[in-house]
Amino acid sequence: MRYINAICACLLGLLISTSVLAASPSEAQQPLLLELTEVKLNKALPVLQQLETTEGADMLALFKTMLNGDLYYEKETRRLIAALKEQSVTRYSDLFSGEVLSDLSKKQVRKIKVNNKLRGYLGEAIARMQLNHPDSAVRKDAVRSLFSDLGSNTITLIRDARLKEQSRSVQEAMDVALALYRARHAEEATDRLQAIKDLEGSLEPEVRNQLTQLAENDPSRSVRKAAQTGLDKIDQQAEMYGFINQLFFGLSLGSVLLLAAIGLAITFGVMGVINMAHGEMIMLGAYTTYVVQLMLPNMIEYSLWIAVPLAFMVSGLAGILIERLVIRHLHGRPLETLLATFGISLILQQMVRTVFSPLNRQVATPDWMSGSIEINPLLSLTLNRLYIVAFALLVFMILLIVLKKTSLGLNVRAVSQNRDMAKAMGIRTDRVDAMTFGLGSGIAGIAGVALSQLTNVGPNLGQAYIIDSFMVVVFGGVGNLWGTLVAAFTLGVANKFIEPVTGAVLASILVLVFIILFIQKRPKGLFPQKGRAAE
Amino acid sequence: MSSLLSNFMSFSRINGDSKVAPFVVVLLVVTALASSCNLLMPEDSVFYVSTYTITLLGKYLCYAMLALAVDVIWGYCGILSLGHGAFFALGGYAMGMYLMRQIGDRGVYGNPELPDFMVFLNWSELPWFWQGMDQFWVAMLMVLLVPGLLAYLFGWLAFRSRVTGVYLSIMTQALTYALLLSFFRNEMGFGGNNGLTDFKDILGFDLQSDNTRVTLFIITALMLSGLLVLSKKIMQTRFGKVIVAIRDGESRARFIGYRTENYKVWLFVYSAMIAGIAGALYVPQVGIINPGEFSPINSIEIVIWVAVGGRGTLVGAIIGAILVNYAKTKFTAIMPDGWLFALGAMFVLVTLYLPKGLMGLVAQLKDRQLQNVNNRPNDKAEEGHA
Amino acid sequence: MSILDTTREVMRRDQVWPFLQDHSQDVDISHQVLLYVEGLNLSFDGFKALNDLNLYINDGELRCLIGANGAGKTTLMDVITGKTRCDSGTVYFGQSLNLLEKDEAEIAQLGIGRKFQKPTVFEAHTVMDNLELSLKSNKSVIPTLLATLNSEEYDRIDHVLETIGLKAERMMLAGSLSHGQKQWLEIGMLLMANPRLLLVDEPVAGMTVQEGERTAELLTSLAGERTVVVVEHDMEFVRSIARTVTVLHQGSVLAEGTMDEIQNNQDVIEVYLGEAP
Amino acid sequence: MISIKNVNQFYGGTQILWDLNLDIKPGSCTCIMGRNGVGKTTLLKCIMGLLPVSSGEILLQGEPLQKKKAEYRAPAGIGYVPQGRDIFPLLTVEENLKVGLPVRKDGAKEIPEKIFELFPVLKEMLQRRGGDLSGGQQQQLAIGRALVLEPKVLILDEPNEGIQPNIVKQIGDVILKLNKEEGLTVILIEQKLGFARRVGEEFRLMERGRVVASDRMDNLSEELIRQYLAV
Amino acid sequence: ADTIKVGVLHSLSGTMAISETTLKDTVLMMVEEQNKKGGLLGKQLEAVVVDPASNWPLFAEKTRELMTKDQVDVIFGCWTSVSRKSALPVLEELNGLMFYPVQYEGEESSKNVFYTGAAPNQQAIPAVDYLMNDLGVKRWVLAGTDYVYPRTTNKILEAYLKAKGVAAEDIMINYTPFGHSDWQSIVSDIKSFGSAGKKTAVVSTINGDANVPFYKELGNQGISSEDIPVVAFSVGEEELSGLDTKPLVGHLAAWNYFQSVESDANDAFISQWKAFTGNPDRVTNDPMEATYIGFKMWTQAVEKAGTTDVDAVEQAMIGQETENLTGGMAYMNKNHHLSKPVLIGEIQDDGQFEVVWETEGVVPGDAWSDFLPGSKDLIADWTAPISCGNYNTVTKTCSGQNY
Ligand SMILES: Nc1ncnc2c1ncn2[C@@H]1O[C@H](COP(=O)(O)OP(=O)(O)OP(=O)(O)O)[C@@H](O)[C@H]1O
Ligand SMILES: Nc1ncnc2c1ncn2[C@@H]1O[C@H](COP(=O)(O)OP(=O)(O)OP(=O)(O)O)[C@@H](O)[C@H]1O
Ligand SMILES: [Mg+2]
Ligand SMILES: [Mg+2]
Repeated sequence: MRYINAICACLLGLLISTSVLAASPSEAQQPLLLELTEVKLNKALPVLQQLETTEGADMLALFKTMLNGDLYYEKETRRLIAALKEQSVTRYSDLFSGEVLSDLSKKQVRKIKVNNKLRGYLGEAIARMQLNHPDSAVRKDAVRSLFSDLGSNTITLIRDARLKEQSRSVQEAMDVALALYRARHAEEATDRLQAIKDLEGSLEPEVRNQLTQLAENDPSRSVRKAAQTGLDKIDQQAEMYGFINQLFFGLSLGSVLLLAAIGLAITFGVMGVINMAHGEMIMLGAYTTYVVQLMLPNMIEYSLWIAVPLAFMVSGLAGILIERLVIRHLHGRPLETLLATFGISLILQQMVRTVFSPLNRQVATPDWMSGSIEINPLLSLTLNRLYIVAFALLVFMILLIVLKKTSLGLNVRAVSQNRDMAKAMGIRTDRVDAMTFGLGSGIAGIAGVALSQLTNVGPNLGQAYIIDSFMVVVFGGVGNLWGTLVAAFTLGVANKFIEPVTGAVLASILVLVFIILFIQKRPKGLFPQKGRAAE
Repeated sequence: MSSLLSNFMSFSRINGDSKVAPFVVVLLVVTALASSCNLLMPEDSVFYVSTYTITLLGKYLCYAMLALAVDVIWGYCGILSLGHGAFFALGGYAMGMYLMRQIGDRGVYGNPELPDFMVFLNWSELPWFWQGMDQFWVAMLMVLLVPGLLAYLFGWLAFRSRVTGVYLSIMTQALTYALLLSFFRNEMGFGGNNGLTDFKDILGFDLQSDNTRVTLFIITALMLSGLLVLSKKIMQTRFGKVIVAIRDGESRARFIGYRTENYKVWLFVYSAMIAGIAGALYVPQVGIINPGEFSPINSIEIVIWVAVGGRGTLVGAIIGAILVNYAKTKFTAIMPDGWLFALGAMFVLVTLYLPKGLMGLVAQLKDRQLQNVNNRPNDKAEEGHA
Repeated sequence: MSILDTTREVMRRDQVWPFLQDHSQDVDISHQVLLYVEGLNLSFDGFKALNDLNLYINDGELRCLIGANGAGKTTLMDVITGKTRCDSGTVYFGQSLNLLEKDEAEIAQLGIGRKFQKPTVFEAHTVMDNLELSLKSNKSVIPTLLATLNSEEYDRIDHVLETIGLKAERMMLAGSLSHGQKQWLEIGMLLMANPRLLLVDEPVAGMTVQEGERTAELLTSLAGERTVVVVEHDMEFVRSIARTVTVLHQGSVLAEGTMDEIQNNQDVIEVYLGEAP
Repeated sequence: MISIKNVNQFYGGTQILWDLNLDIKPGSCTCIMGRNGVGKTTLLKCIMGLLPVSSGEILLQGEPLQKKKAEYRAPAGIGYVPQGRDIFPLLTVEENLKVGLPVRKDGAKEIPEKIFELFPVLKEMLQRRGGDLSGGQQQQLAIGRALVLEPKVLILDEPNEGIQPNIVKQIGDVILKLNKEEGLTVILIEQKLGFARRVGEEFRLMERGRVVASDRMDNLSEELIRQYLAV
Repeated sequence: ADTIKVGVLHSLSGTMAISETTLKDTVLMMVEEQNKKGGLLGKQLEAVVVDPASNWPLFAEKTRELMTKDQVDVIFGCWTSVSRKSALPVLEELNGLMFYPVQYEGEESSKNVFYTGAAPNQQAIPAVDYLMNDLGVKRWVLAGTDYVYPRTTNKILEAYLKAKGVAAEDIMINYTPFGHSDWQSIVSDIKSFGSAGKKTAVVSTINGDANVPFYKELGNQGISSEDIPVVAFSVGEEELSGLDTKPLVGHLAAWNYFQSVESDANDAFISQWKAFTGNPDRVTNDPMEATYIGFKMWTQAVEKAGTTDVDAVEQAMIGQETENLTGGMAYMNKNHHLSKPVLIGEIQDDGQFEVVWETEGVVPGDAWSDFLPGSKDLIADWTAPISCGNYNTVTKTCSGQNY
């Protein structure tokens, strides 16, 4: 059933064309359609079921429109219409003829409600209708979404479709469906045994459930045994994929930590400013994403590409401003920077509260970032996380190059180690400071763009990440970018491996205790600065 | 020149000229005045000080004590603790547990043994760490011991492994954060997020009566004065000088033969105990203790009070704490929507224009006066020591 | 070992528990040698700073240690005073005290004082306090808390102030002294501690010739009663105080002997002195 | 080349330099001498702009310097070797040297080979952290670093402090070479008379924040030494 | 005094500002409206706003400030339980009056507080009934933030579900810290818990900010509402406005009010709110309705009592009736809790809820849950002769404190 979403997504595009093609409903269907507009929500299911089986026009368009919550009817004529929502305007068209009804206003129509139960049914019904869809991927998803509900008429449909089926992968899915059915319903133990054999290699949860049932309840001992063997095999696989999954979770948490911390690794790690406003720089980046989407509502798909450079600029400029106005006056007094930047963070928080309201803001996820790629039924990687891992690494690499290969990097380090001497060597320390702080803040802004895809965009966003960020930088070793990288991933992975055992709360506590104890072993973090000067 | 005099002189040179005695006198006089005005004046008199003000002042003084604790280690030993709220909260919890047990069967479920939240979570008996907390002296012992022991343990680990600087600061932050999360857990047996509240009386005195409140307030003021004087005295001994020496050159101090980790541990423990006492006095006056006190942001704020007042001056820390909290009270009432702007701006401006805090300002003014009077250049080479 | 054995071991009747033992051992100098350094090796990231170094210092001796920049002189002192851990080798103070087992504070309390190459004093303390802190006294927490200066100690401070010529600056913060003044103060701190062994790293750097002469006098007067090891590059100065000179090179001893021997040693001239002066 | 007129300087309330006047001739090598704490280092820091002067003028080739911020004084042609060397401790030797490259007029991207010819040790140590070097190596690095700037004036604050004799000599040679062969103006603070006599052409004696004697090195008399250098 | 003072005790900064600011505005709007109508007892109302800054001890302090310094006659305030618990002793000491507008865990009834939000039996139990009966849910995930409200609710639900014959292995309970933002593992656990072949639902008592990442993760891991519906008790229109709701369509929430319910009173309320805030996109939500009802009832009670004296108003409150915004009448019970209808709504892609189920008639709020062993014998009744917040019907005594 979880494939329904995917189906819906790919159907959306086809929606208009199919509705244009639909023939007008038959005699037998007319009264049912009328009833659909009148019936109470909890009585609608039988009507739909009848509509599915009654001869006449194809009900696919109707079902799809309804599933999407776009099915309306004209109050007067009781004619069914489909709504097409485009940003703020809604256009209506006749469901069957496809004729656009431009003079219809919101007042004249009423929505046909759906609830979860109906949605569930609609999804299945659509899947049944789509067993013959031209696209093999759709067919495959349709079959798989029917696994959990293999009634006899569904099975007949699948059996028929199997005969015509050309695509290898769809055939396999259909075979699994048929075997599932046999495993459940076959009278003869040998048939069930054969079915179990056919199911071998499939990782579908439905298969596992079926095997569990057989292993526990089947009257025949050999069937029970075979089912158990199959089950063990699946469990073995599940364990492995579970491990991979956890690793992925850990890495993705790590990359979030990395993104959040990496700007701080510059402002704090390299420049030595205890930057309590770092979280707010992240927040500014996230709000930039929000504003970009607000300004360009039609370009959600590209919004992030616009937001990344913009957020870098917004946060970077804010950083430069802060440096020029405040930090500059605090050279040689690193602890005071804590106080001042804390003040700044309060001001920035309240500022977004005033400008954007204290409520969270809505940031949409572009389609290319939503959903997941399914590697097999046991392992799927969510796309947004995948992108964020890649993005975090990319940002890290760029930063590394900037600091290692440009003169800025050298100058920053020289200034932070001995300001007076750097001046005497002709380094324009003011500019270096401003640029570095701007760079660190800008990177934080970029992190904000990424985080806007995962969590709240609100005034508290920064606060949520500031402590973690400091923890990561310190754990990795102040002033060492690689340390920050390793620390972020270590903490992420550790957290995700502890969490299933202890629960989320205890996992965080244990990770903290681990950090505290670790620092006793290595008082300067994972990658300490070595040598005489570091003392 | 007598050695004592030289002692004193040298001290005042290190850390600005902060006069403790006049401050203590002012503090006690204000306390006495406020208390008597609350108890003796009729409510409609202009001189009447409301109980609200008294509890507010009491709270400020507890915070001041906490700031004192931070200043002792930060100002004098350079250990920036971003987790002192933890010791404060632990002291507070110890007191809270005592007060909770004092409720007895007056809780909503009327269980004479178990506090309400335990009944609520179906616990059948008191966990071991609640045993004995109905005895005042046990509780008071815990107020000192629990923060002290934690500080000892943490300090022993950290200082022996020579964790210093930001690493130490962030570890203290991790410590308080871990405690925050732990105390949030209902399984811990401290009432989870709700914490301990709804106290009735302390040592048999009704917590809601004005007399008790005033007494608590006076005790807080006395305690604060006592601890201030004690801390000042300690800092004037050679121990104090060693502490400052550790701040400025730990390894040098080691090469002279001081086992610096011991000094730091003991100072840390002392400071944690002050924080614990502050917490214990805080709880009966505000009426609630919950894990929020462990929140890292709170601990950062404490540091800020100290910085605003001027670190390494003790009196400054106290003034800073009172001032910032007073400002918070005022700002939140005057401009509930914008007070964070004011507070934030205050922090920024203080850092920029009063690098040594308010006490620094005082010293500066005094210096200027001196210069004018004596027309003799004064030695002001107190470098900022990070 | 089983728990029982452990307990038995701990409870042995013939022996006091380790933590009750008196640790204030005396330095055993029955063989006239105060410091044994044997087979010392130390490398930093593959760079050998000390290379199988052997050195013996007699009790009451004044030894000069010279050697090229980077020869490992300061590093040797670091190892002796516990600042740096060596890779292998032994360092004994007297016959019985293994210095490698001890930490800086312990070593200092045993009576090894050190002056750093770069003057390090407590900048926020006055000159006076700097001296007070260095006073030889019980340095554990409680006694320090209760300590006050008695008149004898006070006189001592006065005396040292006189010696180092900072009497007028006694109330000044050490941080505002000039480079040379800090050097003197650090020497003063050494004197206050009254150590058995003084390790003095480049005492006259930044001093005028005349001041150097005074330092030389001071150090010579200290020797005999105490043992002094001086590192210095100023050959004039070395000649004025030296009895035995040891030359280090690339982490090991290159030559040892009287000043004259050393000055004519071809190797030393090549790597250190330059053409004969 | 550099002339200093009536400079006064304070640390907080304490006056360190009192109406100080000083003239450095172009192409000369001038030794500034005086006891500890008379203000030599302070004077140099004032020239470098690392300490503010409260009154007076500092001119470089007739142009006033005191308006220029410290970071523009190196490009103006002053190389500085501070007392205590002030190496960037966590930068490698190579990086320490490279810091000054952008200031060079020729826009070189690589460290000039000349530096390594003068101080061969630096070549060996190229990848080690500056802070790890021994004192003497650091001193050579500090001089090398200043030379990367291609300065017109080189200012050295006690460059021989803690340097082994043959390197002291070598540094002396280097200074002489730079001064004599390349015409670099050198200002040198030196406590050791021998060295001062060897490399210096001129001397300036300081006492309590003032220049009390200045002349050619040949004329540095025992009298003056006793008066201003002896304790 | 020449005005009647209304204290507003909602956090305007800190973590809770996100929810509470709206309620402050609601009270201000109600005050403004009342003043337009000529005030109360012939006097104008004056709102006194303070900011307790999401800091729990500050709630006590600010309560005291409102009562002694500003001398307010009533307080509308608090959101979290702990803030209420913090303010409570002060209210009781100074005999104040507070209206608490948020759904909470119950197990409390104070003479000085009126609870206009839902008790667990007005939200959680009906929601579970709906899932069980209408959607045929057999397997349950009780996911919550680790604090008292979710703990209690989940305990009640666990007891309730077991009483309904649900096996222990079909219940999964999971707690997360405040502000939890990394839901990958938990959602993946839920996913595998839900793939065991039985219809599964999540009952979410996840609090505040943690919801957004939770729903985002659900969407990304492909869990749709048809597979595993989530019913939430803390997610309302306001929370949805900060979310891209497309992936959430069909998930559920149980409340006593939804903005989408069509009624004249509601329409009027919504347009008044939009006008007041000057923002056509502002949404309304359940705690706002609770504030609205509380305020209406209070004005009625003051008028009935003819005074703002707390004791008189308190007695006058009991039995007050006010129109719900969703139709029908809200009724103030003797236990200081309201009788209200319970609605279940599905999230729509426009950020609104579609009501899919509602109780027949109103449900009286229960201060003490019948499903907790410690409190099933307790009732609250603030009328004579009992006049007690925790009366034990078995021992016939008022346990613990007597106010
Ligand atoms: N912590 C360290 N890390 C890396 N290398 C080090 C470290 N400490 C010392 N060294 C190296 O060890 C060598 C010896 O240094 P050391 O300071 O002992 O020389 P030195 O004899 O005191 O020289 P100088 O006379 O110049 O002071 C040097 O080459 C130095 O670079
Ligand atoms: N930061 C400071 N604050 C106050 N006084 C200072 C400071 N730095 C130096 N001084 C004082 O200024 C005077 C001159 O110091 P300076 O360092 O210029 O001396 P110098 O001539 O270079 O001595 P040396 O030969 O010892 O290096 C000294 O008396 C010193 O005490
Ligand atoms: Mg050395
Ligand atoms: Mg100097």
